Amino acid sequence: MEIFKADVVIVGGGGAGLRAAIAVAESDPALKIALVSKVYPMRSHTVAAEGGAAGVKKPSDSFDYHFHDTVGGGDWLCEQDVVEYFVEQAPVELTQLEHWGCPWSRTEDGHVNVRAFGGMKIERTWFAADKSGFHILHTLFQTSIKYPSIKRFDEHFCVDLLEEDGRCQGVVVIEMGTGEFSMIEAASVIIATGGAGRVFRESTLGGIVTGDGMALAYRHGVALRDMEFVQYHPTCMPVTGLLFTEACRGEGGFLVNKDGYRYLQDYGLGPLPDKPKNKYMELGPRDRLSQAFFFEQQKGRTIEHPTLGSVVHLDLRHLGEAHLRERLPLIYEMAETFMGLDPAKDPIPVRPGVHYTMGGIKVDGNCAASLPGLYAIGECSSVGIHGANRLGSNSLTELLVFGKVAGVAAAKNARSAAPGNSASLLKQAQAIEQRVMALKTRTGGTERIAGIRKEMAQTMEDGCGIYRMQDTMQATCDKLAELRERFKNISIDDKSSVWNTDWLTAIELDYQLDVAQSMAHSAINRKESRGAHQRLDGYELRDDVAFLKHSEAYYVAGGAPRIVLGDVKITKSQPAARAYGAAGEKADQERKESNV
Amino acid sequence: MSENHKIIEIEVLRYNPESDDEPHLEVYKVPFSDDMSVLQGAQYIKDNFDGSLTFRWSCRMAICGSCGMMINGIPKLSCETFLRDYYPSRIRIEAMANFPIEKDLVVDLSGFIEKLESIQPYIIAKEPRTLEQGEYLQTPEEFNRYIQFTSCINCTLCYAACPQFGLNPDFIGPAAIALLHRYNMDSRDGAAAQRMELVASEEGVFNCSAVGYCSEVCPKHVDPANAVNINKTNAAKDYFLRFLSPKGGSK
Amino acid sequence: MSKRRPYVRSMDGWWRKNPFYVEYMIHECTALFVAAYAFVLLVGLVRLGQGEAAWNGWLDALRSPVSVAFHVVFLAVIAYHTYTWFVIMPITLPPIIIGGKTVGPGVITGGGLLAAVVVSLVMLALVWRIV
Amino acid sequence: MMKAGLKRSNAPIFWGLFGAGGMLSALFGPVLVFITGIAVPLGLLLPKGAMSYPKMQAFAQNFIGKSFIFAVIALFLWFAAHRIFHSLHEIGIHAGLGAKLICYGSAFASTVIAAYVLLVLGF
Repeated sequence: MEIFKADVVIVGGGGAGLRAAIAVAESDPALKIALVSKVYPMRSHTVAAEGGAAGVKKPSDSFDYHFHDTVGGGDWLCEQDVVEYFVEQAPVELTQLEHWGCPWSRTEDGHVNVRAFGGMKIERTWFAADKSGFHILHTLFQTSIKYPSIKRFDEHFCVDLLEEDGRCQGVVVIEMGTGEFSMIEAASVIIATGGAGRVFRESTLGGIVTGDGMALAYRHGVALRDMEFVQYHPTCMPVTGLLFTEACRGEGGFLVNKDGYRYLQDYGLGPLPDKPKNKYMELGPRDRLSQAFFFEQQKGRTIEHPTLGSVVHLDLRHLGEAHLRERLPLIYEMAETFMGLDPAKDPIPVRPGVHYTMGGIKVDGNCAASLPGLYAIGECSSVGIHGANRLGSNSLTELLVFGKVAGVAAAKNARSAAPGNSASLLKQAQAIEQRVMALKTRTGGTERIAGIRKEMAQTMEDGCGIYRMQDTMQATCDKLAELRERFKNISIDDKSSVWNTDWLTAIELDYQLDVAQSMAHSAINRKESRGAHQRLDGYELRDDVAFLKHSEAYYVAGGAPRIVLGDVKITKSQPAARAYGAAGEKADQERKESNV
Repeated sequence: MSENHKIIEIEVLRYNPESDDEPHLEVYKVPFSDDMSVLQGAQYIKDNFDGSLTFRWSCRMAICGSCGMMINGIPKLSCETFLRDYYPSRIRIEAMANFPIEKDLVVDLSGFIEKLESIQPYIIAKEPRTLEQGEYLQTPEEFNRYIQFTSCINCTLCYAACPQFGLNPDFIGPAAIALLHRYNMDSRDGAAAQRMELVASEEGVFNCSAVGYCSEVCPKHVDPANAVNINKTNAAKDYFLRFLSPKGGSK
Repeated sequence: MSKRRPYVRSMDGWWRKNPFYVEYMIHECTALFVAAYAFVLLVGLVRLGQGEAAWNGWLDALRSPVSVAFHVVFLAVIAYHTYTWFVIMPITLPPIIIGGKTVGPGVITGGGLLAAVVVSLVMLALVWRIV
Repeated sequence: MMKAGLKRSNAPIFWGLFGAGGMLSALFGPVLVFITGIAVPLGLLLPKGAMSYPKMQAFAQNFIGKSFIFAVIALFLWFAAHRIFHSLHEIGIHAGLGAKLICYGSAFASTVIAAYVLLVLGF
């Protein structure tokens, strides 16, 4: 087995991982960094983010506004001290990215431009047309090439963490091109593997979004926090789930039902303003919009399409072709290529699809997990800024702000840590290799990977969708337990070493089943409705007395996870009614008056 | 997906380095619906017929750049190419041309990545600025000068379209040069002269004979051929001007 | 030991595999005809240098049916070269910005072809006037 | 990081001649072929004697005429030599130095001959 000695190893080469790698390299050029990614870093799913990144920019905006939008948007399940740090660092990090070459869209006078986004009081979303994630990722990847201390392990797949003396000391990876194992020793391990939305059926996510890092930490006793909060993005392409960015609405798009009626005004997001108004109608938060779709469908007011199923229309026609081509070029192309329609002439059929996992590996404000030496950042982590519902354009900023925080913290830890015992770590790594190889070499299995994956995705959709009920969630928990059992009988067609994606897909499925269980069990345990977790079985209201708490799922080998409730850090925003539209404005007013 | 499936024949160039001496074709009969991409066709084969079929993919929306392949001999992203456009004929998919095949549809991209790294694809500031000073200003003209060349998704279809790269694998090639040009044209950057050494080298732009197919197949309309040819002019100027002025051109 | 064994495909006959390449090779081949025509002119120049009789001999040779037939072929092929040269030109030129707008590829190709037509007419007019 | 040991290509010389010749032949090629190879020999369109010895001698002795003749012959050939050399490489004939010598050598020889004759013809 090859051994590579690093100071910091980062698992995941998306936006968060790259930002962390650069932070380590800048904070101490003498530290050796190993950046492990199962795809070439610029393929990471950050690439698909469209709308933009939030950071206070306009003089009329303030950190306080961004703070309140975020905490209220998260239905008060945010770590408020962390959010305070986040909103202050956001503009710094976004400017840093500008210095590194990110082609942010600009105003005529040459400054960076900002656009409106759902749930935000003032326009503060920095954007690069509708390819913001793409540009952020490529800028970070290309900038990372500048630092000789970053050694990339591209197309390497992480199979386990090394833990000894009560601290995390490295990882074991497979080189996908050869099927060979390597051990990477490091005093600090940062997990930045992204979300887990692929455990659902219809999602906006790429095939790589399988929750690998979450499962790795989880199996080492680290809690997965707030996993029941899974965001449905309201405007996705039916069947494929591909994303039509929230910027479509930020730019002024409408959502209409089969009668051409802007139905959001019936769901506490009205009344209909004369012109687009922040936090009104289509500029409401994602959870509310997806929930409104659900009820429209119940009322029979969605459009029933023969092949696409139930949809509503995203209408961009009034924005005109020129504006659409400039601000939403990717959306324009996607509508043309994938759906064969012209958004300047036809409304786009859309429906909600799984988009984001608010929860993740529980970490503190320094991105440190409960296992010393282990850090987590980005979508795989739960640092506490999203709460029960993430506001659009907070996640891209998150990976920059906390990528840097984790990089600096991991560097500091690596400098002070005692050297590990290489010989015993190697022994551990060899045991891991044997275990993982056994999955490939075993014979006689009858369960197809695709079969189990499909059943998992379907049961998650059934039990943990936009609205949830006790009996369907229970059925999902039971089904997942069954699938866990059936996974032991998996069959792998490909026995070869070079580029064995059949084997890697099976390992991913194993990760996914763990993560799915943490989601379903956290969900069934939360007997209230909050943010993206909405119930229709007697728990329709938020219950701050019992559930102004984080859910923490702990791994139990061979069984269902153990769910524990943890405290929420509240600094300056006490829970209040979460209101948008005119009701929201009124609530804001009242809050101001009571503060005076 | 609707239930009344049509069946399309997908012919796949298979190669397993551990058992095959050379690649061979295999045909699969795949039920499909009109919304299915070629990528989904390949996924269907992997899920249902042969789990060992190997290909790269991720985002499914033509932005991650993973899923390029030759589709009936033309370099395309398989996620945005649809089976319905080939039916009822048989469709053939092969690994991207001009690259060594690792396994089935997966090619060796390490050479491309090295090239990407070699062009110094980052801002080397003309006038360094601190974060406190805020952002650099860029007028719409300055912005428009480079923005097109930022759209490259590194899918390498342009390399699969470039016979000069096929004939000389050392050629820096279209995407890397387009990215180099992107940084040269950025008003924040001041390192065009440093990058000229590579542009003007024997691995540089003069390998290009203006076939132009790279720009034809580019799914993001980057027009790499234009970037390469503009740099030929720049390199030629640099070549002759260095005799005139001690500062003109690089060493 | 790694079991990688990357397979490198042969480039033999690559230009036959795609209509785009076939066209490319055809327009590359126009160079043969340009060269041939330049040699005809070179011979003419040498003959001119050798005096009037030699020159008239060259003119006579040009009048042979074989020569005329060759030149008809040259004309067609070199005209095709002209066409392809200007079709490629948009990718070879730096962006031309007039009045804040980038000139489109169609305009560049069209402009080039128009220039060739104008040059041809001027040349004919000049020869006409010489007489 | 920039690669070490890069060797500067001397292609700009040949590429420059190629570009100039390509442009000249695209603009003037067809009409010249028509005049010298079709119209004059067949007596079409153009009056008789358009290329009579005295006229051509005068043309070749005139500085502009001389330059034009030289440019056409030399640049057409450098253009063609460059393309043909590349095409040989493309179809898999990597004769290397040999092919280079034949292609560029004949262009060079022709250039010298043309220059010599034009000088001998006097001013």
